[in-house]
Amino acid sequence: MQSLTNRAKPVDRRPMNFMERMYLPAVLKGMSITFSHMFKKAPTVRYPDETRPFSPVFRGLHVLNRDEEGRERCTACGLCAVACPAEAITMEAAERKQGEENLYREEKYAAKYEINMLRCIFCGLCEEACPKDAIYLSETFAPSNFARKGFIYGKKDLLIPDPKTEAADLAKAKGTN
Amino acid sequence: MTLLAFDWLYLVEKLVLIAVIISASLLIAMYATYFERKVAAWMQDRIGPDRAGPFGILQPLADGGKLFFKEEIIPNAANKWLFILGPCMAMLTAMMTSAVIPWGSKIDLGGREIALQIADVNIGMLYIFGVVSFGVYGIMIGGWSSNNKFSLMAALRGASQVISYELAMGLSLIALLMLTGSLSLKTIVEQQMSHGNLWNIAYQPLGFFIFFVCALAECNRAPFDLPEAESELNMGYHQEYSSMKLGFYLFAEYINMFISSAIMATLFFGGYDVPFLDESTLNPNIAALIGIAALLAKTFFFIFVFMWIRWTLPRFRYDQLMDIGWKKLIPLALVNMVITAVVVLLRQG
Amino acid sequence: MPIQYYIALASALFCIGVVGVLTRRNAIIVFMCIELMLNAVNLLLVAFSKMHYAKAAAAGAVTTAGTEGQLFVFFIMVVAAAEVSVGLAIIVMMYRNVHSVDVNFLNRLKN
Amino acid sequence: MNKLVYLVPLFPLAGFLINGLLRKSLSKGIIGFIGSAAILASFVVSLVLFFQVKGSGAAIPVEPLFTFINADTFKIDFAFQVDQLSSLFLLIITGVGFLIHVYSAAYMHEEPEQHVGRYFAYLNLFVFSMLLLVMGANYVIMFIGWEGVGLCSYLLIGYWFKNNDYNYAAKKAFIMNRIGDLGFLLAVFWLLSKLGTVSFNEVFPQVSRLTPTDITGITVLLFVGAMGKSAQIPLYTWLPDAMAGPTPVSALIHAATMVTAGIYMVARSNALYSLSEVAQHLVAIVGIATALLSATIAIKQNDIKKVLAYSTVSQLGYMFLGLGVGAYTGAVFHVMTHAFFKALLFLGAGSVIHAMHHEQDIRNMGGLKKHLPATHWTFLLACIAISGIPPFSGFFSKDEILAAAYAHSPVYWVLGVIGAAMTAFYMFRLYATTFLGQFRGTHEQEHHLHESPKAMTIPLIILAVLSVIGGMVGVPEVLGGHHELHAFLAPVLTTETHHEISHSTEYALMGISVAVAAVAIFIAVSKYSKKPELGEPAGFGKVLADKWYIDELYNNIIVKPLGALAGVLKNVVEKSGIDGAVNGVGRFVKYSARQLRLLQSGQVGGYILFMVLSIVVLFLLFWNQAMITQFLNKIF
Amino acid sequence: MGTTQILFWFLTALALLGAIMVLVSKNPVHSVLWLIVVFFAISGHYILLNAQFLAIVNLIVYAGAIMVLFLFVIMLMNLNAETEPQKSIWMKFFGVATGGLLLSFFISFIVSSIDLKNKTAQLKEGDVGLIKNLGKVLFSDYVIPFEIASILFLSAMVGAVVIGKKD
Repeated sequence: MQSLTNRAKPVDRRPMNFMERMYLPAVLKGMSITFSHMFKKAPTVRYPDETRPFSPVFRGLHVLNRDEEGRERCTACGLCAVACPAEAITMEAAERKQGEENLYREEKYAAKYEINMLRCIFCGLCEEACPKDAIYLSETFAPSNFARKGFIYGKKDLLIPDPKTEAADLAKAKGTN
Repeated sequence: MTLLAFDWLYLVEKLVLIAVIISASLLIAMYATYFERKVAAWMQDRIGPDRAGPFGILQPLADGGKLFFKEEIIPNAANKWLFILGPCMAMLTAMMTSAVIPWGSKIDLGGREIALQIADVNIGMLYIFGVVSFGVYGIMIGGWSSNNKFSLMAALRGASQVISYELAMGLSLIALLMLTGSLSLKTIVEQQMSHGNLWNIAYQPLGFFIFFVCALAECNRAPFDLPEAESELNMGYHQEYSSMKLGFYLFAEYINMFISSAIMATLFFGGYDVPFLDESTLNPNIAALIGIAALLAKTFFFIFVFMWIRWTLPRFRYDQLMDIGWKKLIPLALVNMVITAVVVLLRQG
Repeated sequence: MPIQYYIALASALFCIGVVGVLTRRNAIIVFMCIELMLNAVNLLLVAFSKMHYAKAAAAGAVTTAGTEGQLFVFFIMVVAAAEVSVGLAIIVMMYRNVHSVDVNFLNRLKN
Repeated sequence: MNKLVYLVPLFPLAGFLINGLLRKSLSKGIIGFIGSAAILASFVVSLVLFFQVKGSGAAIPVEPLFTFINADTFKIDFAFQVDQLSSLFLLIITGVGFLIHVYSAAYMHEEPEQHVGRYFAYLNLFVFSMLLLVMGANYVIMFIGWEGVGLCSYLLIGYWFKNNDYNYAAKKAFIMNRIGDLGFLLAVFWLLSKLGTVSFNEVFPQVSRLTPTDITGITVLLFVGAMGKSAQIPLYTWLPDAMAGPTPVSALIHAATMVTAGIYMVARSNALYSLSEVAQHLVAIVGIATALLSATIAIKQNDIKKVLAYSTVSQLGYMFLGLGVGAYTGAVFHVMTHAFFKALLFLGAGSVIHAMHHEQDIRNMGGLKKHLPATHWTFLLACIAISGIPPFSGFFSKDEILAAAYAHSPVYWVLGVIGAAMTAFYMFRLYATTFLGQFRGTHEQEHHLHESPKAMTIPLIILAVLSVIGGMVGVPEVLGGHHELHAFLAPVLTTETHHEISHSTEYALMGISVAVAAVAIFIAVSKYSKKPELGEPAGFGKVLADKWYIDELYNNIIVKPLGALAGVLKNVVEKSGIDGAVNGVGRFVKYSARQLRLLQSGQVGGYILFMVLSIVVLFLLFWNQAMITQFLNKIF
Repeated sequence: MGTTQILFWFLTALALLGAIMVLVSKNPVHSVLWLIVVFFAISGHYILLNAQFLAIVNLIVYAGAIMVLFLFVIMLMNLNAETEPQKSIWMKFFGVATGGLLLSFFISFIVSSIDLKNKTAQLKEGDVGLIKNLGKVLFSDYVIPFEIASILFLSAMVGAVVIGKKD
């Protein structure tokens, strides 16, 4: 059968001749190959010290955005959860009480907002679905964790630092400081 | 025996020498582990350990520290004394060989000539054989006392491998002995240094090849690392070991590698001889230092070759291993021996 | 060192070997005790080979007096090695057949 | 050059080994060829040796092959010796032997293949043993050959081992020979005890050291050996029975070679015999008695081979007569001529038997002259030769013996002439009955009558020629010859009696014997050619035909009493005495063993414990400072 | 007491201790290891007697090869202290008594013998045991026994293989 790539090699099943049975030429050949590799540049990226540049469309961990006054943008409309093909997002809505105007921009807000990062496929549909520009996919990886629970990100993990009270943190997270 | 003489200064000097050589061996073995990982990385287009210290230079210390602080586990069903004796034996036999290797010519310390060799016995090579033949015990005792089938199988494999390759090794060296006519390593080195004599590798290329392959097998290095074949016997004979006892085994392997490289350099590559350099014109101390450096350089080269081979060649099957040992190397060594004997005889008469 | 010491040591080792052969039932241990006895004899031979040295040296004669004694030791070792290889093969065979290395188990000579 | 000597027995031995070991894989033709070629090679070497001996006039020095027996006081080499006597015998043995081998190859052609191999192997072994016998440089080697030929004789007589009678005959021959061998052996022991050597070269110069008793004893015992081997009274009865073997065997072993071993031995020991009057007389008397007795028996035999067998016995008797009267050369001479014509007669008889399909009774033959011309003519020549008609070979040899006998005692001569007459008579009776007259066999036999193949007739012709001219080597001076054989053998037969009888007397003796023989021939031919006696003999003839009832006599006076004694021994002595003792010992051992067995636990440890304990006990017993000191001094 | 004496007594004690431990060890592997100790001690004695060649050959042959074989066999058979067969106490008693008796005889013989007085085994000196001298004698006077020994080895090897073969 014609192989698809035309790169398949038929296996040579002839008995080995004397030189081949001596192994030495093959050994020397192999050793020359490994030796030559010693002088090749290692393609390693020293990751924590240096990172490879991301493309602008990279979709990493989600963040929940705040407006410029530090209020949460999310109004718990649920469109993101509907749009999610992996059904990774759940939320519970709550009504804004008196005195919480400085916390939530809309009268309804997400009391609980969870994304299961083990389910998430980082497609970015939630970002597109959001009418309030509340959810964004950032440029960071999901860090490793010991338990499954740790991959269920709550609001605490997702919300960006408040630009008013924690400006320094925000700047650090953005890497702009 | 010279050891029994009452020259206390002599005793002190020997003790110092022993201490130096042992610590040097340990140091070199330690850094051999580092070097091994580095070489592996280079050959695989990687970088290797580079976190601990600059270029990862402190990695061995970290490893050692880790080994020291790991939990000491002695299995319940193990034979406790032998379980401890095993790694000790491995370490001991690994260290003992260095006693007869001449590390350099003499150095002059305040009018006192100190030979850079612990014991120049006239049965040096036999001594090496004797010690090498004990190398089996470490493996066997460790493997057996673990009371674990995999360990036992690996130990038996290891023992039979070592015994098998010892034969070819001995036979290859007998050919060398015919040329040198002496068992003393010091004499052998001096012969190679003397004028008109090439290094023994020029006379005994085949013998060196056999010796080299056997050295690989004796050190349980790839492609003959059957006793510790991870894929077949889990970890091999030291499967049940942890902490520093495991460290001893690993260390012993690297020390063995170092010593056998040194022996190869001594026997076949002129020892502390520097080619194209007349040592007698130099200050003896400087000459000795240059000699030590030369020997170490040769040794390191062989260590490198050991690693190079390890990271190139796949492991042999067990039957192939035995086949090579008994059916290829021993006949080859015999042929080499006969040819050498004929040549020696012809040249004599 | 007086020769008696060596003779006594060798005899002691030999007798320990004898006792071992008598009291142990494990064929391998018995075999090992036989090796021990051989070694006792070897030691004695070597000691004897060095006994003549003083006399020969005093007479200004050759210093190789007694070489034969050491050569015999060499040959004994050779023979012992051969013996052990065959003997152990026999013991392995015996173990394979009767699943025991108990010498008392092999009492077919009885009756 | 003396290495050649080893080749002589080597070839037959090789032939024996090849034929014996490969008999199943070789074809008949090849077996016959190997057997014959071995003997031919041996013959050629013998010829070379003979001419060497003849040229130098001395024995060929031969190195001993190895030391056969090395005891404290004596040493017996496995040595060969080729002097005049043995070289002559070598020629006879290998020469006649070769012809008979060739003949056998044809004669045995109908036998199955592996049996032919066996046959030739035996035959070669026989020749080897015979060569050993005559070449041995001492009595022991001679004895080895002596036993060897006895064995081969036994094997070959019993060649057709499926026939019980033949086996019986073989056994008889063997046992008779053993009786004689015992005498021989005793003589050798006697010699060894007195002189400490058995080598011919050392014995004969030392005979003066022996007392007359010793010499008489030794020679008589040796002669007992010769009696057995050469079929003399009283041990002759095996030879006629030995005709059970194939005819070529009879020709070779029981006519030409083996039976003359006794003659050879006595001739070889002539130095001993000439010192003992008693032995010489004994030899002569036994010889002449045998000659006459068997001649009388031969007259009435109807089996063609039996006639020849008794004739052989008779002729051997003549030879012993010659030996007895000191005519050693004559005896040896007669051995030679006898070998020629008797072998010829046997082979001729074989040819007849072959043609008649194994019919041996001459009463069923007759008129074979025209059917078997070559056989007939050669047979006739042999008959003339044996009858002592000049100038055939038999005349010279027989006449020499007779002349010597006359010189010794006229009585011997008279008896000898009577024997010669009877010889001529029965031989021509045989000849006439077989070849002349009308064919009396069955029609079928007549139809199949045919001359034997070339391989059989050519040996016959060669032997015939030899029978005719063979006497020329020993033409006595009285007839203008030089008796070359006499001169040739003189160095060996040193003690030959030189009889001095005048030429005229000798002429007279010759004349008388020839005349008597001629008359006997005439009577026989005229009587039997026309009207052979066909019925059963009666009266005295029956006594003769039944061989004087000697076999029966032996049976009654020796075999039966012995049998009875054996019966008594078996039933009484052995059952109650020996068996009782043996079983008693056995029972005792068994009982004590049952008790001692308890010691043997089968536990190796126990054994070793006893071993060590006994060492300790030995130490205790031999604790002796002086002895240990001595021991240590020996070591250090 | 010089170093030599100390070493002599130390090695003697070690040898005897090892030999006794070979006897009394329940576990065969321990016996093997103690026997190795004995061999080491005996090799030490050889070195004291300046028989260097024999010392090292003793180590290579006995400790390095023979005892490895023993270990091998024991490990293959999986003989442990529990499976170790024991002799009856009487047998043990008799064995020890007999051995002791034998030893006492030896000792009394050695002590009482006048001929052994003033005889010494030369320590440290003498080059009998040097490989050069031994080799010379071995390859000249004893070359035929040497060759025969090699044939013996070969036949032992073949024999061991044949016996050990499973069929």
